[in-house]
Amino acid sequence: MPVLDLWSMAFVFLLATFVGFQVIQNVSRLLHTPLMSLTNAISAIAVVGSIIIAGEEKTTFSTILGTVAVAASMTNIVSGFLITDRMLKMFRQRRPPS
Amino acid sequence: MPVLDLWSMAFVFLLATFVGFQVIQNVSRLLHTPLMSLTNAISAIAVVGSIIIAGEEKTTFSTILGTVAVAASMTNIVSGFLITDRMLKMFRQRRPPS
Amino acid sequence: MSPAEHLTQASYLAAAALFILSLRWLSDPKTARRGVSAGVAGMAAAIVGTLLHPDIVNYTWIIVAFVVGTAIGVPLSRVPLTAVPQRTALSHAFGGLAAGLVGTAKYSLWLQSGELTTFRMAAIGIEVILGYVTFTGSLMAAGKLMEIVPTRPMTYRGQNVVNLGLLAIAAGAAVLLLFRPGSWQLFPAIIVLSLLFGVLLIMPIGGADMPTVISLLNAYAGLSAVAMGFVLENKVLITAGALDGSSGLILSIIMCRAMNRSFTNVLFGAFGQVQASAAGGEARTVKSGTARDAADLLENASKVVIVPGYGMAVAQAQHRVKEIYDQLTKRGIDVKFAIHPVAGRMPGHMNVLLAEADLPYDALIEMDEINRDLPQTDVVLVVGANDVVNPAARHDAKSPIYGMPIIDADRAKFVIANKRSMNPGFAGIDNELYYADNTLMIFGDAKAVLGDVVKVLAGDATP
Amino acid sequence: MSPAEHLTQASYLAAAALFILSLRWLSDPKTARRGVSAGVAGMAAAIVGTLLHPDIVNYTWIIVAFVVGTAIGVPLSRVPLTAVPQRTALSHAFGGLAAGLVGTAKYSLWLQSGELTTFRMAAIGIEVILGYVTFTGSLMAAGKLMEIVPTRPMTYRGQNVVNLGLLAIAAGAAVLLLFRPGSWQLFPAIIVLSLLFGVLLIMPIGGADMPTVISLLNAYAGLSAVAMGFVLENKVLITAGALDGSSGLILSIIMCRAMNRSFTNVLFGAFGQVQASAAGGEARTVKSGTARDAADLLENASKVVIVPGYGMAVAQAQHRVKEIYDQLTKRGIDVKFAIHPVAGRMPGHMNVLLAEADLPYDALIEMDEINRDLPQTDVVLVVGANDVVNPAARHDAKSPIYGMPIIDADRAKFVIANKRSMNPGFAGIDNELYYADNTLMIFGDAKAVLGDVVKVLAGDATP
Ligand SMILES: NC(=O)c1ccc[n+]([C@@H]2O[C@H](COP(=O)([O-])OP(=O)(O)OC[C@H]3O[C@@H](n4cnc5c(N)ncnc54)[C@H](OP(=O)(O)O)[C@@H]3O)[C@@H](O)[C@H]2O)c1
Ligand SMILES: NC(=O)c1ccc[n+]([C@@H]2O[C@H](COP(=O)([O-])OP(=O)(O)OC[C@H]3O[C@@H](n4cnc5c(N)ncnc54)[C@H](OP(=O)(O)O)[C@@H]3O)[C@@H](O)[C@H]2O)c1
Repeated sequence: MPVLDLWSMAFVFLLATFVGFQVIQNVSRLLHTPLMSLTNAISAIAVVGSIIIAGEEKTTFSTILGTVAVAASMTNIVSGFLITDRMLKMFRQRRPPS
Repeated sequence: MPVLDLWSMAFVFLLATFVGFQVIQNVSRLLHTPLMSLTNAISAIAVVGSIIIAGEEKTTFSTILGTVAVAASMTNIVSGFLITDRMLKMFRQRRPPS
Repeated sequence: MSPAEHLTQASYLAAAALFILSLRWLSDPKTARRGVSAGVAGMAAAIVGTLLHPDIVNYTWIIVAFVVGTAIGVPLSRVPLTAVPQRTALSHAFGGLAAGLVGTAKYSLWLQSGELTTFRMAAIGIEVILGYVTFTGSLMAAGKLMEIVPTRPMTYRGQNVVNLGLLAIAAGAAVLLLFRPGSWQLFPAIIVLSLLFGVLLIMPIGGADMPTVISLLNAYAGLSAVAMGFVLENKVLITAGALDGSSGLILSIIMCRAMNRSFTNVLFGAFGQVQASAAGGEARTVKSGTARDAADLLENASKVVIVPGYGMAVAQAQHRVKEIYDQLTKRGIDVKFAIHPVAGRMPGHMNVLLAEADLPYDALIEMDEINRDLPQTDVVLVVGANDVVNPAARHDAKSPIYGMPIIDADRAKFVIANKRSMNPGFAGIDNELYYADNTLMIFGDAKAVLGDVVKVLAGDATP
Repeated sequence: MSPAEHLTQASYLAAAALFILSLRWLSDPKTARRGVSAGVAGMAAAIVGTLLHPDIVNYTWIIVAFVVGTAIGVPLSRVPLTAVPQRTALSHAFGGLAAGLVGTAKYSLWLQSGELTTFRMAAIGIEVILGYVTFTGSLMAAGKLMEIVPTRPMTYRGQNVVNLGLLAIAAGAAVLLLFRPGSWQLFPAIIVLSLLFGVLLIMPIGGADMPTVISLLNAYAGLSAVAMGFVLENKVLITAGALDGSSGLILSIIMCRAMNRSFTNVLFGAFGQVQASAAGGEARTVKSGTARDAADLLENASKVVIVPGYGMAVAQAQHRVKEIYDQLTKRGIDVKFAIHPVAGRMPGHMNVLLAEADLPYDALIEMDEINRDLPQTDVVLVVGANDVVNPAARHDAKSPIYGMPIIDADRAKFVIANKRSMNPGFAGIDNELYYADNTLMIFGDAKAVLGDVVKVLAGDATP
């Protein structure tokens, strides 16, 4: 891990929040339900943190917590992406677009 | 200065570019000329780099370059903001908004 | 930094970019599915990048966890669309749990290795509190939606004081830890208090308010991911958390606006109670008819607008609606759907259901646009919608939904309304639309009733 | 980190947020001026935050530079609006210079202190090359716009080869420095080559293409600021640079699209030459009239659209246009303005000029929208516009502007066109609109001609 840099993380947070608001506001209302499940899946990126804790095996305690955390995140990743795609598959345009 | 963190800077660049594109695309066409001068002024933030070089007085060479750089940036800041405001002052809506 | 670490970091950068693109592509149904692929790609990149990390000495548990997660995840993705709100609540719970556990683990590790800086302690505190609150809060929300937990608001005097008090203590303990990170006994206390607060926070909120609450919990989950990012100094986590958080916040704002209510009102208003009080409206007469009457009216119209609501969702009647749409369009009748932003129980609820029934999304018109056409519409068919077509929102200043934008079904020439009884809807109030002279009520379960209408239209059998 | 440094960093964070808000507020004229205040606030915060920096031992030179910069900046902000492109070019030059100088200074300092890591060297290389190229390139562009430098494209065989060769050598030298940072002799070489390349890059480009080039240089300036941010590990610099860069890129893309040309065509196409060749069109007859004829036509119309172009800008005729607008609206005639995205010589050129003449911006209609009204328009008044109303763009596949979206003035019932002669405009091609039967030409300088029209309309004197 790079050396702690509080301020660059604050910058990332600030900018990501701006991106988030702009991007989300442009999401078509039609797709607000899929949006919920997609952001779910994406924020399960938390898995990367848990993986290291589960894998570095520093203490039994941390390994257990890490493993459970990985499982929890993995659940969100799998179900989140699958259900989003399942919903999106259903959206189609009128054949002869009027 | 914080310790060099290449990757956090890359993150900042990535996110700022996304923000930039989204923000600029939303700028009203009406205001594209003011936009040019405003971004000018903003990118003159480079002044912060030059200020330190001019102020730390490590070598005469660096001090001279730094001073010239500060002057150049300051020119952009002053003229950029002033002319933008001057232009924007002129935009007004029809009195009885139709 | 070792080359491996550079690779990891690069994968995180790529992941962040892909996640943003993924959400951008969701702005249009045409590109939406590409968005999912981008999301998957980003996730894969980040995971692979992490597995390369030198600190990892043993992959067994990771693989076990992957298998378990997948085993739970796949069935969870197969739930019927009406259960989507529950699923979302559950996944927030998992997200919160993960954040809480990682924070706990990190605390224990850094406590031993003595690397527990004040900044790290602060970040962990925020992560853990948000994480565990989201965990139990979301479980409660899911429980209420699945009606495992009693859905009616459970309230008692001074409740808000107690709740906020608990939160304050938890936060206080965290602050204390900043100064004496050694006194680890405080940590379990924080965990327990947070878990408890999560439960108590949701208890007083009516089951029907859960969708809004879920979106709020979504924002919390995002924030806890951000805090986790600060703890682990992981920028892609901060980015994804911020994206998640803003989405949760924006959706809950949209819902509150469309319901014309404030956050505080949703969180502390114990709204569901209104139901009890306002339910019984004085008995006025309504015109009630049969499926055949409805079919005749529809057949002889030239412009029809269908207003679906929560009732269509619970009755799973979207496929019948599609058949009616086909029957009418076959006759050259112009049929449109009026989609209210908060029709149903989650944002975009009607859109997914109708899409599931294979209806073209360009036939689904948003409220403001359809309201312009309604005065020229011959027949409006209301399918299990109630509050979103209640004219009281326009003129009755005393009504709890006064000011909420609605679909002006009452301005059409004729209205056919289907529901099972005269019971009120979500807001628990009477709807004068049903008593209007130009309204015909068809009582019964939406699926059954519309099924009969289709039969008549199809010309076979006569119910 | 010392408290002072934390303060500095906090000020940078605030500045970044304010800069983004500043540009967001530019999305609507109503909030635009707040945008400027936000920008100023952000800049002030960042500067103050920097002045607190512990490394600063002496403020004399900083203050001197502030004074000098302000002394140059204030007059530069007072230029007439027609000179805005030049001013923009100049400020890019200053920006590039600053980047170049800082890079040079940092190189010399780190070379002595031995802190010159490979990464830093790479960043400096990019910063310095981009910086100095932008510097001389923008000066050349400004020179061509001020017509100090000959505006016609200066070309010779193998020019592009030579230019790109120079750039390659400069880049090569920079790469070499990565491996032997010690051999400082390479550094001045890079500087000289970059300066030279900047000049040669612009030479072959026609003066009329400068607006597009300026926007491209804007993108370069932004990128050099980003590189500088990487050198100084300064995130607000990276942010601001990225904002500047994307704005430059987007504007140049808009211009190229609206001119239906590619970047490469602009940069290496030596477009201006077409002027020479295509200028002389075979002499067909045109109907030419007086200010009085124009006035009569306008008075008797009920729907008038005014199409301003570059000619109005050079003639400074926007105030006469306003008087005509007032005269006609006074008579109850509906007057609108058709604004082509690249009318004039910079994006939004017409909007600022007409705003300067105090015309309400909601009377300025964008191309696509006005094109729908034009067939129902009685009289179109073309003021010094040419290419943007040239129907050849619609049907003449051989025309250099074929495919460029235009304002369909020719579809109106009647057209009045004012220009000084039958000379072509920017694209250097003939315009059949002027030869159409329903077109009346009024020759002469826009300011004078429209002045006469106003006189007639105002009823006093008869030219
Ligand atoms: N969408 C969101 O994001 C969201 C979030 C939070 C709250 N809400 C709230 O939810 C409400 C949505 O309005 P809405 O009009 O869609 O629904 P509603 O107002 O809740 O009314 C639904 C109606 O459907 C009828 N119904 C129930 N089951 C049925 C069945 N099987 N067949 C036929 N009819 C049936 C019910 O009447 P019977 O019992 O007589 O059949 C009920 O009156 C709004 O008040 C909104 O504020 C929405
Ligand atoms: N806006 C941008 O960002 C931008 C950027 C790059 C290129 N361009 C190009 O610039 C052109 C803009 O089109 P445009 O129609 O606005 O201008 P134009 O095509 O350049 O035509 C301007 C016309 O104004 C006339 N004129 C010049 N001085 C005049 C005066 N004092 N009084 C009256 N008329 C005068 C000229 O004819 P006479 O000489 O006969 O008077 C000329 O034909 C497009 O080709 C566009 O691609 C625009």
